[in-house]
This record gives sequence, C-alpha cells and structure tokens, in this order.
Amino acid sequence: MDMSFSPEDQQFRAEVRQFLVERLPSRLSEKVRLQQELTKAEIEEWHAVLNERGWLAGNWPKEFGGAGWTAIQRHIFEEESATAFAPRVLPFGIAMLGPVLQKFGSKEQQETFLPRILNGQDWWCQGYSEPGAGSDLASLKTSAVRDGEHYVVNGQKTWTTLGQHANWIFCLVRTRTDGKPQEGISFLLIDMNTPGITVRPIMLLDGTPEVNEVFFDDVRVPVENLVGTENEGWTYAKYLLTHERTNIAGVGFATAGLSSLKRIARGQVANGKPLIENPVFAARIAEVEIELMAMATTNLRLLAQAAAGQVPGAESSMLKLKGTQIRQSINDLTRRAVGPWALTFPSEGIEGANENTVPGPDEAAGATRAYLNNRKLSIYGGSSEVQRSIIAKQILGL
Amino acid sequence: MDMSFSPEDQQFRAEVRQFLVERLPSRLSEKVRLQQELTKAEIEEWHAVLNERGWLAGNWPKEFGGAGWTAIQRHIFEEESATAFAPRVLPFGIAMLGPVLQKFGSKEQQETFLPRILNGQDWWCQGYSEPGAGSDLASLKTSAVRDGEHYVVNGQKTWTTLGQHANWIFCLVRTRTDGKPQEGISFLLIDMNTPGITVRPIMLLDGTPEVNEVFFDDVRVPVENLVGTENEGWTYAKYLLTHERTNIAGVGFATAGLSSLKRIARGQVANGKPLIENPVFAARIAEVEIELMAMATTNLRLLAQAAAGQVPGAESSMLKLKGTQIRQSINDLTRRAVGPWALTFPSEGIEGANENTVPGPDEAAGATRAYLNNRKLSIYGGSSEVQRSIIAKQILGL
Amino acid sequence: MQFTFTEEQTMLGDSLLRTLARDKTPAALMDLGAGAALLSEADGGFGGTGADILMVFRTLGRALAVSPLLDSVVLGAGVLALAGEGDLAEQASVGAIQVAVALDEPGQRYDGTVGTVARGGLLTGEKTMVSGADTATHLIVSATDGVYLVDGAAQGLTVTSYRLMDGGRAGEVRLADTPARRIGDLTLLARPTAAAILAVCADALGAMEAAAELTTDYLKTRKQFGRPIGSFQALQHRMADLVTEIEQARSAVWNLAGHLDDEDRDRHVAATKSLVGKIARRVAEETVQLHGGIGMTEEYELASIVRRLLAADTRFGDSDHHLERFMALSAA
Amino acid sequence: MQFTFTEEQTMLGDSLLRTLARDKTPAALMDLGAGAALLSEADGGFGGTGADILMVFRTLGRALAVSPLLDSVVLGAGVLALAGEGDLAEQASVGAIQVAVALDEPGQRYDGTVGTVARGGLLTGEKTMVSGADTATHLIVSATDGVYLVDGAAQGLTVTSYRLMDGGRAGEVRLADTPARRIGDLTLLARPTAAAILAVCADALGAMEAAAELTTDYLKTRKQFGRPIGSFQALQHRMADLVTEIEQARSAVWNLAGHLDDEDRDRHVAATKSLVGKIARRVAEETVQLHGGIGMTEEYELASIVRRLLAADTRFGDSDHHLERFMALSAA
Repeated sequence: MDMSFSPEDQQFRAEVRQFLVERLPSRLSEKVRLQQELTKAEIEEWHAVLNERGWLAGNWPKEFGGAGWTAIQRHIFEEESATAFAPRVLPFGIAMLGPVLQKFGSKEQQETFLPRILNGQDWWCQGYSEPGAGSDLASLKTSAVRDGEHYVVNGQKTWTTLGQHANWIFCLVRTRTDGKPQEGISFLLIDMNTPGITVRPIMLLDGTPEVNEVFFDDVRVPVENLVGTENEGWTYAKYLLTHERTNIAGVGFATAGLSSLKRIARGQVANGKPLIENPVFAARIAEVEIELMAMATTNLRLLAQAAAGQVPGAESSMLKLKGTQIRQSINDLTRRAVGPWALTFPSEGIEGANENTVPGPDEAAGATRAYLNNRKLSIYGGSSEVQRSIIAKQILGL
Repeated sequence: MDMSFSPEDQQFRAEVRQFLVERLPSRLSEKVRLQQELTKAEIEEWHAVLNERGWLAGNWPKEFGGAGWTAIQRHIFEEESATAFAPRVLPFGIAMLGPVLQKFGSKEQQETFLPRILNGQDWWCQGYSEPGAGSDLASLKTSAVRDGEHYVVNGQKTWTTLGQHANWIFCLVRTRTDGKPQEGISFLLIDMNTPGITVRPIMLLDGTPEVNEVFFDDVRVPVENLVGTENEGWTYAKYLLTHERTNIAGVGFATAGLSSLKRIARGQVANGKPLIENPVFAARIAEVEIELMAMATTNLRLLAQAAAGQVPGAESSMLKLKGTQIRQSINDLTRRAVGPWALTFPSEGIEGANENTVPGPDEAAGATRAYLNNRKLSIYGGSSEVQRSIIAKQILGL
Repeated sequence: MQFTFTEEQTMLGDSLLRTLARDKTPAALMDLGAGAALLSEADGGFGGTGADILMVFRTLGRALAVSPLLDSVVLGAGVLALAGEGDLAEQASVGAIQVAVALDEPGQRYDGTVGTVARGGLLTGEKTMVSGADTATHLIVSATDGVYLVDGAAQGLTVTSYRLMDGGRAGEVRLADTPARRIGDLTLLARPTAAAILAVCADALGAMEAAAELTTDYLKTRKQFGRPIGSFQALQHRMADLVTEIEQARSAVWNLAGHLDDEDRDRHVAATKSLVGKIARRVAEETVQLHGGIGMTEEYELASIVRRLLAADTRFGDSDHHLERFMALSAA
Repeated sequence: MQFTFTEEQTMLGDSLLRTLARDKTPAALMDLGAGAALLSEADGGFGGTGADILMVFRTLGRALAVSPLLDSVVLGAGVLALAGEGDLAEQASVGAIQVAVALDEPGQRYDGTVGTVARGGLLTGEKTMVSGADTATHLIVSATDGVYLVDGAAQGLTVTSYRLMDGGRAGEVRLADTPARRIGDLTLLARPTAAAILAVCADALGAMEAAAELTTDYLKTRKQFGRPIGSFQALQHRMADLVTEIEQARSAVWNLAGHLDDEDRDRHVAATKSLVGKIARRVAEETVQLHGGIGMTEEYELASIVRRLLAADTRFGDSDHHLERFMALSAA
C-alpha cells in the first residue's frame, strides 16, 4: 500500500504545472474560473497550444501523434489543467472518435482524419442520441441505405453537443432493420457540409445553445466513410463509450470548483463576517470536501487497477454517480454563495453578458449558469438512474 | 382561513392539561420522558386513571362508554398527553378492536367485550401479520375450519405487539381457500388461554421483547366469536386499519421528543459551551423543528377535512411518511446528543437497567433504545415503501 | 379551525387562472382586481390578508406570470398604506403608478444593513437588486433614519437595470442628493416584507405544483424500453417523495399566511422561507432529472419553472439565511 | 501508487477470517498474530502500519468479533511502545497483559479536557467510558501533566463497569491517590489515538460490507407479491446508492491508513471519522429498512451489525465532532 505518486509521475506533474504557468493565457483561465462560456476561437486556441506541445491527445498512442500517456499521467494532466482553470479538451475527436478509428478504422481513415483532429482542421461532433430514445440507445432509427457507392442517410439525431461548430459528425445509423435492436447498426463518418444536413441549436435552460438537433434528408455518404464492418457499429459504439468514461469522476473539475467556492465564500460578507466563517455554510463546504477526498481516492484506486491492466468494471458507475453528486453539490453551494446576485443570470438565451454590467461578485452570473448547465451531469453519458441499475445488476446481481 | 382552535377546543385543551397536571404521576411521566419501557402494571395504572375520567376511549361514541370526542379533540388530547409525557393509550382494544366491534360486532359481543376493554379486564393483541407475508397481508395462511360449534384454528401469527401480556387476540384467519386472496378471510376473537396457543417473544434489536410469535395448534374457537359474516373479514380488517391511522403523524410524540432533545442539548457541554449553542447541531435541530411545524399543519388540515366530514385519502400516506421521517430524525439527533454515553445501552435483551449504574445523562440509555425501537416506524403499519407506492398510484395515478 | 378560502377568494383565484391562460399582462391582472385583493378595505382594497396573498400568488406561480404585484403592490402599496399614504397605495394597487422598494445595499447580502443617509430632505446612497426599479414611477427607499419616498424622475437618481433569471428586471439605484420625502420609520417595512416573503413562497408553491403536474404527465406518457417510465418503481417512489415535500411546502405557506399578523410572525417567516427555499431547489432539481434531456431545454415549459424556483429561494434571503434567523429567534 | 496489501497482510487477513468463522476468542486471534501485526518490528511486532490496522480490523468487523485488540493493543501497546515500554507493549500485543486506556472524563463529551492530577506519584481523578477497564491488568491514564501507567490492582483504584451496545464493556474509573508511574507527556497519545480511530473505521467498513452482503442476499431470496423483492427497482436503486456510499467509506479508510504517519494525519483522521460515522449510520438504518420486520429482530444477524455501526460513530467522537475538527483544521 502506497498512496503516493511515483517519482516519475511527480516529475510529470511538475512539468504539466510549469507548462500551464507558461502557456495558459490568463484571458482564458479567467473565463473558465468565472464559469463563462468559451467561444469557438478560444477553444481552438487552447487546442493549438496543447498540440504544439504534443499534449492534445494524451490518450492516443505516439504512433498516431498522441502523447501516449499512462492512465495516471492522463489523470495528472486533467487534474492540473482543471485546477489551473485551463479550458477542457473537447472530447469528440480526441477521446471519442480517435480511439475508434485507431482500433477499427481503415488505414486511409486513420491517415486522413487523425492528423486533422490534432491540427484543428476538423471539429467533430457526435450523432448517437435520437429523439424519443433517451437511455435506450439501441432503439435508434436513423437509416442508411446502400445506393451504389453511397449510403443514403435519413433521420434525426439530437443532443449533439457543440454541433453548430462542427464540420464532421460520426453517426450511428441503422443499416438493417431485422434482428435485435443492437444488430444492424453501422458507424458512419459524415461531412456536415453534405447537402441535406440541417443543424438546429437547442437552447438549454442555462440560456446557451450547447446542443443541437441534426436532421438528415437523403444525405449521400461515400461508402469509404463506413468505419469497420457494416452492421457491427454497436461494438464500436460500446468501445467508444468505454473510452469516453475516462475522467468520469471529474475530480479535477470538482477540486477547481471547490477552490472557487471557497474563494467566493471568503469574499462574501454575511452578517458582518466572511461567509466562510459562518459555521453552517462552512459545514456544508466541509461535508462536500470530505466526500471529494474519498471519491478522489476511489478514482485513484480504479486508475491503479487500470495501470495494473485490469479493465474497469461497474465500479466506474459508482464513480460517475458519486462524482456527479459532488460536482452538483459544489455547483449548488457556489450559486448559493453568491447570494442575491445569483439572480442576475441573463435568461433569454443570449450568449455573453447582460446588456448592462450586473452587480455582485464577478462569479455570480457564471455560478448560476454552471449550476443549471451541470444538471446535465446526472442525465447524459448514462443517467444516474442508469448507473444505479448497472450497479444493482452487475455488482450486486439483483 | 382560520388557523386557531375554536374557543370550545381551547377550553377542552385547558381541561386536558389540568387533568394531566393533577392525575399524571411524575413516576410515570419521568419514565416516559427518559424513554424507558413501562411495565404492564404501569400501563394498566394509567388506563385506569383515564377510564375513571371517561377519557380512555376518546374515539368511541358515548353509548359504548367512550368520550365521543371529535377528531380535533382527540388530536388535542393526544398532543397534550404526549407533550406531558403521559403513557400512550394502548391501541389494540381501544383504537383497533373497539371500532370494529361497534360497527360489525353482534350485540352480545359488544356487551361482553367493550366494557372489559375499558375496565382493564381484557388486554387485547392483534393477530394480523404472518411469517413471510410482510406487506402482503392478504396472503395470510392461518386456517380456521368449521367443526360443529367451533372453528379449529391452525397456523402462526407474528409481530404481535405486547402479546405476552394479552389474554385475548383478534385474528384474521382463512376460512376459504379458493378465490382471490382477499376473499375467504374471517375475523375471529380468540381467548389466549385456549389450549393449543403458544406465545414466543421476539427480542428486538433494542433489547426488548416487544413483539411475539403466536402459534395456533388445533385451537378450538366457539363460533359466536366470529365477528360479522364468515369470509367478509377483509372488509373489517381494512376498516380497522383506517381507524388505526388516527394519529398516524405522531405530532405529539415528535413535539415531546423535540423538547427532550433540546433539554439534553442544553445540558450537554461540547467544547466548553452548551451543545444547543453549537451552530451545526443547532441547525440540525432547527431543520427538523421547521419540518415538524409544517407537518403539524398538514395534520391539522387533514383533521379539519375529517371534521368537515371528508374521508382522509392517500394524503394520510404522506403524513405517515413525513411524520416517520421527522420522528426518526429526532430519535437520531437525541441519540447523538447524549454523546459517548449513547454506548451504555444494555444490549443483551434484558428488561430494565444495566447491572451497574451507567454514566452520562439520565436520557442516554433510553435515547439509544428509542432510536433503535423507532426504526419500526418506517416498517410497520404500512412501510414507507408501501406509502410511497400508495402515493404514486392513488394521488399521482402512476 | 378552517383551512379554506372564502368564496370571494376562490372566485378570484379561478378567474385569475382562466385569464392568465390567455393573457398574462399586468393590465389583465389589475382588471380582475388582483392588486386590490392584496390591500385591505381600510386602504382602498378588498383583501390584504395572508389568505388573499396566498391565493393570488399561488395562482401567479402556477401560471408562471411575471407581474408587478409583488414589488409594486405587496411591498410598495403595503408600505405606503402603513405610512398613511392611502391614495398612493390605492393607485399602486390598481396599476396606476409603479412602485419599487429599494432596501438592499451592495456588499450586504441578505442582512439589510442600511448605509443610505438623508440630509436636509436629500438622499445619498446606493441600493442593489431593486426589483422593478427601471419602470418605477415611485421608489420607496430605506435610509438610516427611516423610510423615504422618491419620485421616479427625481434629480440625482440613476437606475442601471438588468434582466433577472425569473424573467423580471432589477436595477442598481444610485442616489446623489436626491429629493425625497420621509414617510415613516424603518418599522414600516416589517409587515410588507413579511407579506412579500409569503407572496414569494406562495408563488413558489404554485410553481412547484405546476412542475409536479408537468412531471407526472411526462412520466405517464413518455415511454422507454417499451413502457411508460412512470411505471418504473424507482421513479414512482421519487415522485412520491417529491409531492410529499411539496405538501410540506404547502403547509409551511399556510402557516405563514395564517400567522402573518400574529406576534410570532417572524418565526413563521423564517421557518417558511427556509423550508420553501430548500424544497423549491429540490423540486427544481428532481423534476429536471425525472424528465431527462428534455428537462434541460429552454423550449420546454419546465425551464422557466426551474429558474423561478431558484429565484424564489434567493429573493429576500435564502434557506440558510432564514434557517439562521430561525435559530436566533428560537434561542431568544 | 499501489492500493494493495502485501502478501503477508493478505495471508493474515485470510487466516483471520477463516479462524473467526469458528473461534472468536481473543486467544485464537492472538495465536494467529493479529496482535503482533499491529505493532512495528522495532516494538516487537511485525506490522503496525496503517495497512496492517486496516486489514486486521476490517476483518474483525466483517466477522463481528469482540476483541481486546483495539483497547489493549492499538491504544495500549501503541502508547507503551512510544513511551519506551517495549516489553509491556509486546506482552500486550500477545495478550499476556490487558491494557485499558483512560482518557475521557465525565461531562466532557468528546473534547478530551483532562482534569486528573498527579501529586507525588499519586493520581486523583475520574475517567468515564473506559473501554475494557474491568479486565485490565494495566491502565494508561492521562493527567494534566502527562501520561501515567497504573497497575490494575493499585490502591485507590475503583472500576464500576457496564455493558456497551457493541457487546464490549466499559467502566467508570475513579482514582484516589492511586500510585502511578509517569511514562511520558500527553503528545504520546496522538498517534495511538489516530491509529485507534483508523481501527474503528476499518472495523465499521467490515461491518458495513457484512451488512450489505446480508441485505443483498435477503433481497435476492425474500419473495413478496410473488417475486424476489430485489427485483423491485426502487429497492435496487437504494441498494446501489448504499454500496456507493460504502465505496466512499472504503476510500476514506484507505486515505487514513495511507496518511497515518504523514504530517496531514489530523486532517485525514477528521475527514475519515466524520464520513465513516455518517455512512455507518446510514447503512445501519437502510439495511434494517430494506429487510423490513426481520431486520428489527435480535435473533437476526443484522442486529449486532447495526449496533456495532452506531457504536463506531460514537467512539472517539461522532461525525459532527470530527466535521468541526475538519473545519477548524481547514481554516487553520
């Protein structure tokens, strides 16, 4: 039993920290700290900085231009980035599509698409969910019918995060309608500029158009854009979902959020004293901090297992469930910490600030926005209800 | 809208209060306050005091020797009794069997049994639950087979509260095995001294033998002890359960428990100050007090509806659910308030005190005992899970 | 003891609900007498009791109406009436004037410390989060020595306004030697503030009821894995817990309504606001969760309910602020 | 980074579990070396690290064994070893002597204020809730100026003992001019107390694991309305939440074990004891509830687990006490 990081990992952490000090523009970290939305250009700017250092794709093997980090190194990078308030790396190309192409893609697909993910030429989005399907992903209906050297795609995807910025989408489509719902699904790469594609932003309750509906109307996709074998897409989809689950606990985000919360609570004055000295509020902070200390160790225990070659099992469902609770608690306390100024949130779905300067602490508007936005944490990527069912069935055998 | 009690009800409350001051022996109220178990003789003593005043059966009409109180008067009596730490009136004869006999019993049964409930000659217990049936009451198996002028009863009842003190038991028995489970159930009155009856106390985790198993082995019960019509017992059973649900919220018990909790917290010293001045603990008390204030009003709203002639619906399930949560929270905080001395609870199931005087506040042993014993509140009389299902189905239509 | 509304109160509630279904303008509300129902007969209205406030605001909450009734009537007309300004109060209650009440100051959170000072009939100070400030014809302003009335067009008065999350607007109010008329001492504010807190809680109650109905309907109609998701026991039990909490909130609102003019008003204000704020947050979070993705979207009706519930917790002091007030009042 | 036990630790855990299934006597434990595993090699044992304590006590908790290992070895031998009393420590670790450690005094709850005084080698004072006092051959007693060793048969020593809810016994210890030998200052107590808190938390972890297994089995076998109650989704989800909480407790125990000899030990003691105490209460309550009636009965195995979990929250300061310690340490 040894709870400390190896000297190599400690050295790596120091490197990451140094890099962030040197290369992370405070213009960006300040926006992240205040939980403001980043523009497309700002996200791309940070991707480019990371790519220059060779650190954009920590999870990719070096042969594909990745950093080839261990699970523990990735964890260290994510933790340091989050606590430095660096923008997060977009998962769509790096964490989701990349591993699928590396494992199941053709050589041409790898050579065409992987470099363009790294150099920022392509912005990918995900076409998995469909209206009415919810947690029942396998029931998808978007069809792809073979017509010569093309598939003709018809249907609708939804919850496509940041799809409004994307020029490519990876989609699950149905290429066969008989058999079990999991069978007959294929994995297609689609150029968003193909005729017949319409993107409609969906405004979320935090007032941002973070997700989109994507409509396909007789969209012709070249057959070479099929990944792997026709009708085997469910396998690739599950592989992708497993990889997406890295950093499922969000320890770094929670740690950063907790430090922001404390900073706000030190600045706010309640009944003549800093809010952080109010015993009832301080107890609420302490309770969530104690939960976070334990959850971070669960995360490390699973990382250590992964490092030892074990595939993470249903334990990661516990991590998602508890990690979500902790992050949402921190969001809730942060919103409450900014006091009456939590009301200043602009609710009309307009990106950016209110037309006049709003009063209260700088963090106020972002606190409410983040609270509302992060209600999604317990819904997407397998809702908390789905995680509980997985735990009950796979761990407990109920 | 008028939240105050009528002048008549206020006058009644004053009378009850005066009566309790005059007639409730402090010997008894001190034991109740310290949450110690009462002996059979002490319970009978208090019943006799109430009966002398004509107040033992508040829910019975005057023609049967009851007080004929309104729902609001009964509430006032229960609240005043609880906050004065009076022993509670045993429900088995008064609240359960009495109303059934009054509505469905024969004249002979009424004349024989009702006076003996009031004068303490009979101690009744309830034979409803059976092993393995849990919340599924209708699946009962204890059989009663007609043999001339007798029923011959075979089977087993369980969770029979205070059955070790009883000389009579009212039982649900199966008199027909075909048809739906609810059909073919009859309601029998059985003398506990009949040959073939064995009572086995079940020790509870608080160390007291509060409940019992009752075994019936060819027990011969005269047919005149059948209540109402054969095979119609389910109707009477449901009627009984409705009546039992009076005081389902336990407002008086919660109020009394809260005052005990505050008294302990004023006496305990934590880090040099009275525990009640500790902001974190005081906040826990305040939160449950605020919940209780609201729940007490829900209770009054339903009482006012009952007074206006409406039959309480599934709302009483909300009252049981929330009332239980509040009482269990108070039990929990009380146990924590007595600090390290909560450990002194005698765990070997021996009635009465430890062989040596135990240290700490007088309330310590009783606090732990009551905490453990009241875990039953969310299990018996329709568990919290059953209440939630009732709410979901009957109120929400899910 | 009687937990029912008068026939007039019930009729007003019904007609409000019908009208709001097609017309949510302030004018429509005023035409129905919703403003006058919040003022006592002595002050030119026909209501003003706790029960009136409960009925009107619970209905507004259910209908998700944005109205000037809270700021201009319950608070504004409420203070004016107590100050003996019956004419102005009546005008506010029918919407002829718009009153904003400026109490809080920057950096003070919920504790209401006042730094604004009056010198020779001129006010100087800063007020924050003044709801309805930008459209006010009259402002009521707390100063160190009492309550003042300020004309909305007075010299030295600046209002910078911004949107709020519940759809209303508020403003930062700066007073620099602004002419003002003293209308009474600070104790004037107690009853109107308590009434406003009742109004916010009743509004939240209506919004919670709307959220619960919406969610129950969704659970009945939405199908997943081949059956309505409302048939899944885990969701049934959570919904049952949620309506049980709402029942608690309902009783808490009744408690405050019934004790609004009693001597233990402050204790009920603290208890009710604390409990309703806490339950409002939970209802907001759980109803979104029980909906899943659709509950996250702005176009679905739940979004505005959720923001209204969060705003209700925040306005006039959140659940923790009132929990501590309750503790202080209990210790006293 | 490595969250695994050594081969020796794993072997000891396995043989302990096997032995405890048939023989829960202290002698059996000592024969296996459970006591020696809690003492460092330098002090005559072969363990004594956080991981050793975790392994041994988690196993005791799972097996619901009542043993002198906590009081006599972790605390008693722990203090003796630090005081340079290696021989006595080793005797305690093999069960040759029984040590009780008397720290708390009447009326002091969990805060450890010491009023017992030494005058000319004679101790006078009162100690409360001294676990294992009635069978102790040696007592370690805190006094205002340091830690003292008292013979169990010393003059002026009175012990009045009573049962505890977890099956052990404790006593009130009165010292009236009782001969005693000073063995060091009060700082001696810090590490053994932290180790004892780790032991209590690891024991609770084992008991929680036992409770969860028992409950899961019950949910699988118990039928109601014609099917196993574990097939009801509401119960599945609650059980899932419960094991997720236990996973948190497990990590908290690892945290303390891993930092027992680090400079931030106190913060981990407070965090772990606070979290484990809270989760232990919840596991106790939920497992009873998920069982229904049978969970309320003494004859069912759960009863002693439940009381053990409640006792674990209470011993050495409950969840609130340690929450406030954590707050104080975080503010510092």
